Amino acid sequence: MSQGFDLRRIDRRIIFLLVLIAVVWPLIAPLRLPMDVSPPVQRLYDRIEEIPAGSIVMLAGDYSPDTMPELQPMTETFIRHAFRNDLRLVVACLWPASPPLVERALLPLAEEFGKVEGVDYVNLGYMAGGTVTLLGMGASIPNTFPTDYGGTPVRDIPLMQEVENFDDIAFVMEVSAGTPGTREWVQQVQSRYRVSLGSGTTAVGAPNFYPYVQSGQLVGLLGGLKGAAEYETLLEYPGDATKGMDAQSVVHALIVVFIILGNIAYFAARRRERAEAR
Amino acid sequence: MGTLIWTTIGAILTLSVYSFLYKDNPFYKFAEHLVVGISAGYYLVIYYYNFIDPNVVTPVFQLRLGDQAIGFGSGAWWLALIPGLLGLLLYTRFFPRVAWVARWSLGIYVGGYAGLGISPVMQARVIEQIGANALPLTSVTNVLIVVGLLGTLAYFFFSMKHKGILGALARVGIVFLMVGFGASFGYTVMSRISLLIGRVSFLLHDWLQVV
Amino acid sequence: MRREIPLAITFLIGVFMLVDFFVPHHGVSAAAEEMKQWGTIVIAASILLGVGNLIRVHFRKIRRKSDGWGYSIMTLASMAVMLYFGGPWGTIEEGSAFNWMFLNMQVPLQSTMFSLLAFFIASAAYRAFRLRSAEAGLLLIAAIIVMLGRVPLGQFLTRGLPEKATLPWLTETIMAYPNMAAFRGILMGAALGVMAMGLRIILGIERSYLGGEK
Amino acid sequence: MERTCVALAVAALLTVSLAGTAGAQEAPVEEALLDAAPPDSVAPAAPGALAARDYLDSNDAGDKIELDWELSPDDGEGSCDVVAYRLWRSQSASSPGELVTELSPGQTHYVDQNLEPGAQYYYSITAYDGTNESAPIACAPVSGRVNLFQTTRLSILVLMAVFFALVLIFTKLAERGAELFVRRIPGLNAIEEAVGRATEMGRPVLYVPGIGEIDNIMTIASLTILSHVAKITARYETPLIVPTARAVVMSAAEEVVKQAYAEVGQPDAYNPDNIRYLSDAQFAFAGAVNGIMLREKPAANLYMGAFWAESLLLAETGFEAGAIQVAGTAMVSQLPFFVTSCDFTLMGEELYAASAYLSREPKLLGGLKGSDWMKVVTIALMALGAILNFMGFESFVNWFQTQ
Repeated sequence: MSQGFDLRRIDRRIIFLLVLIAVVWPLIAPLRLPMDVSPPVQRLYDRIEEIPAGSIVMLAGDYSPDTMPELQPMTETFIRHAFRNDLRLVVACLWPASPPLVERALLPLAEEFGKVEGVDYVNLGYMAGGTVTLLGMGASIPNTFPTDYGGTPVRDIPLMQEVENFDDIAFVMEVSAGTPGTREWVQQVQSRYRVSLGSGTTAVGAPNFYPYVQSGQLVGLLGGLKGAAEYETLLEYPGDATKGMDAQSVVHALIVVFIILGNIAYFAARRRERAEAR
Repeated sequence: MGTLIWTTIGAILTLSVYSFLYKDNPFYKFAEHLVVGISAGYYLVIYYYNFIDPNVVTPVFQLRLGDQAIGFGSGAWWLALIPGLLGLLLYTRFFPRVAWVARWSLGIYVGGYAGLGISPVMQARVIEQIGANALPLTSVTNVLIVVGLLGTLAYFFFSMKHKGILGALARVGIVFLMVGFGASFGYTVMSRISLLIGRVSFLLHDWLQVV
Repeated sequence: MRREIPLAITFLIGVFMLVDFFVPHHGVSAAAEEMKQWGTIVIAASILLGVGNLIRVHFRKIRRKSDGWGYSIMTLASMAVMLYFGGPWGTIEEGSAFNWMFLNMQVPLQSTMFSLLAFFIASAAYRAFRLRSAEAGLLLIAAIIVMLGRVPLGQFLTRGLPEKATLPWLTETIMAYPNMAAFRGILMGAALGVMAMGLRIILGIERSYLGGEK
Repeated sequence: MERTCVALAVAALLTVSLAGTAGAQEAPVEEALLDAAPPDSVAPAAPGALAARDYLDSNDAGDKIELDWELSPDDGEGSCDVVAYRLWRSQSASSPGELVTELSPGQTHYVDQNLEPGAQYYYSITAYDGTNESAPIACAPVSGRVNLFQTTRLSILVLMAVFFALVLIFTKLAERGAELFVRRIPGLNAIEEAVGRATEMGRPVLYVPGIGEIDNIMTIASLTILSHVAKITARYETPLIVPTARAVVMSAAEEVVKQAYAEVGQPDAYNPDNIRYLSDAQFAFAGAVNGIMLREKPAANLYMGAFWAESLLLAETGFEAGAIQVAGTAMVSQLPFFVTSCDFTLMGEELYAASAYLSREPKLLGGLKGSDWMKVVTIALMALGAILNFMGFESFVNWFQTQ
């Protein structure tokens, strides 16, 4: 009993070390663990792939810093997707906190893909009014957002010359943390103007919106960090979401292994004790 | 630059706390005593500015200036004095002869919240549960819920010996409790890992800027 | 007398708050609101008791030079600094020194201590989940299923299987039924405990919190 | 057709919503009109009859009024230029008073809130096309009725009465000396063993009353248990360390422990330095308690009361320090962690039962018996509800749907 290595008395610092490695490693070098893509994410991706290059798509960022960990990866991946497929991008936000968050993802990516502000993309910033603003965009986007985030009159922006209302938008990606958000976009915009609409929401919020996916009002839905990770997988660009999910997968697996080891040790020891008892 | 300094401080403190995982050590002791001191000062100040000043000091003094401003948007100015006095009463415990007065404020506080707590608890955890669990045993899931609930409640029977039917039910209850505990243990792992990921990316991204 | 007055107060306030829940009349709810506010004030005022205790304990440690007294100086010093920055001559606005110290020292310290749980939850699992008995087995199996079912890996492991055999499905089922049933039971029992205790407090039967008999 | 109608309406509505905002936005407003609806000078037809009544007759504070009206003929059809309904409220019949709100086309219902209870109000409504407003449609003056009882909560009151009755009856019986059995609660005996062990080892006992405020019933229960534990440690002259996260709990704990030591005739053994306030900050507190565990090496750690995420931080460190650990909480989310890392755990109601059990006061035991019977009542009601539901009488269960 006393002699020999006893797994039950394994120094828990070894466990701590393994956990640390399991978390740090994927963050530094993405593992790209196999990930099954759920249908709503696949459909979203396929729909965007169908859009002919040069078309104009819209990103509606409706979230605030507290939900960034979950939603920012979606914003980044969508912008990357749009730029990769040479789609032109219009950003419009119903949440005051969103424009800077979107900007944070937009500018580096624009640089990476050599996109020109005002020609390939424009950030219209934030407009108050929620539903009223959405209806306004249905009539005239330039009138609803008179100036862009930088203060430039929208009528003077080249890209916006081609955008009057939703008829000119091939696809809308709504990244939403609450209200006004996905529900308003479906009820006010999708149902009225038959816009092709996709959405990314927090894991908590997602269940409320799957019905819209069933009914086809949403072409697809990204639910929480997992949805974002699946989207990144499809884009073959492992970002923060993938890294996060990788780390989660590894640690969860690691803990399961710990549990199994612990039990092997436990039974081995019990057998030994029985043997000694005899 | 300023941010770099603060980030570095934050990083050093973060590492000092993690050093605890190896063993108790001066860095951890430092971090521990630091945070205790800071939070003590923090709460002292915040409690004053957020509660005492706006709700007691300001109203009372405003009145003295002849302003009609009053307590918490209701009642008369002296209403603002009452909580102030109640707060002061707590300190009578340092004067043995009147120490017992300190119980008045405690009485008000505890009694008030005891009364306040009862009805919502009755509503959310008993009444609405009756509605939610009045399930005909027509589906597997309903059976699971009803049996599980009965068993757990049986386990919490105190005034009878756990024998016979009650004993059997109580054992079922334990089974459900164990499954429940195991499940929510596993369910919590994810959020705890996220916390660690958050700190690690603070170290790697914000501080070292390697990823 | 010394005991009766506080108990009488407790009773009156308790009953009033109990009634408030059933009476939509604004007069009642306004009064109740006011009293709730009083509660928060009492608590806020009490913080000085706590800090006083903290100072006393550490001061004695320092005076007696009992081991670790150096750290006690740390505690008192950092508290003094916070009080200095936050005092009447200081400010607690965004960007103030007070705010900076909170954001860059207390917040990281606290969230790091919180994140220690990632390690402890692993070591606890390793140690505690042993097949000692049938019950322990259930604990263990439920935990493993849910742990795997929550991550892409789990989804991957059971790909291709009929939906009702996949880990994600099992996870949701366990969370939605046995888990929920058990917790409803605990909550319901606990609720009765709370209400009985609450009643005893209001009636003055339960008075331990007032410092036992006297 | 429907499309353009909305477009017109919206363009005009923009003139409403943007008018009066920064000068920079005035130009686009003009354009909006050019692009969309040329402003006509004809007011839309007025909406149909407006009806106002006290809201939800019996359960509000009399500060809400419910309004219904019929659509204007020009809403969505006719000249199709209604962009908003404007609802006006006044204290006198003569003036239209103040604009309450603008409602988008198609709506026919609104609940006006935060009114002065019992006061009389005159409402009128108009249709608006962005420039012209129809003639107002008024309705009879109305006032919210102040209510004294929330009928949707009747079921709560009834069951509460039943429960209190049960508790009081059994308490009385107990006082009359009726013998009440209470099953033994394993965790409780464990407490005594733990303290005993600490004494043998000549090491202190650590008692953490949770981080709940004293208004949390779990904390009160914990203080009751504390007074019991303190009596044991006083007899054994074992040091008892009580770290707290709330100042009021700290001072209450001081009273409790001091009293307990006095009761067993050991007033001098009481050491005020062992009842400590550490920090209101959750993890600062947890960190400091961990420090105590590792440096003052208590042989028994008792966690009783309301715990949140810090539960596992404490219990794992305590285990590593080799202490016997007994926990007790009704905090469902933390039970799994205590159960897995402590030697014994008082689960949920057991925590409250413990205080009664320890005191052995018949009064308190009566409460336990009452709770048990309440369980029977609830189970019976659920069964009954299930049966009635099955037979199609939902009204019984609906009675338990409260607000």
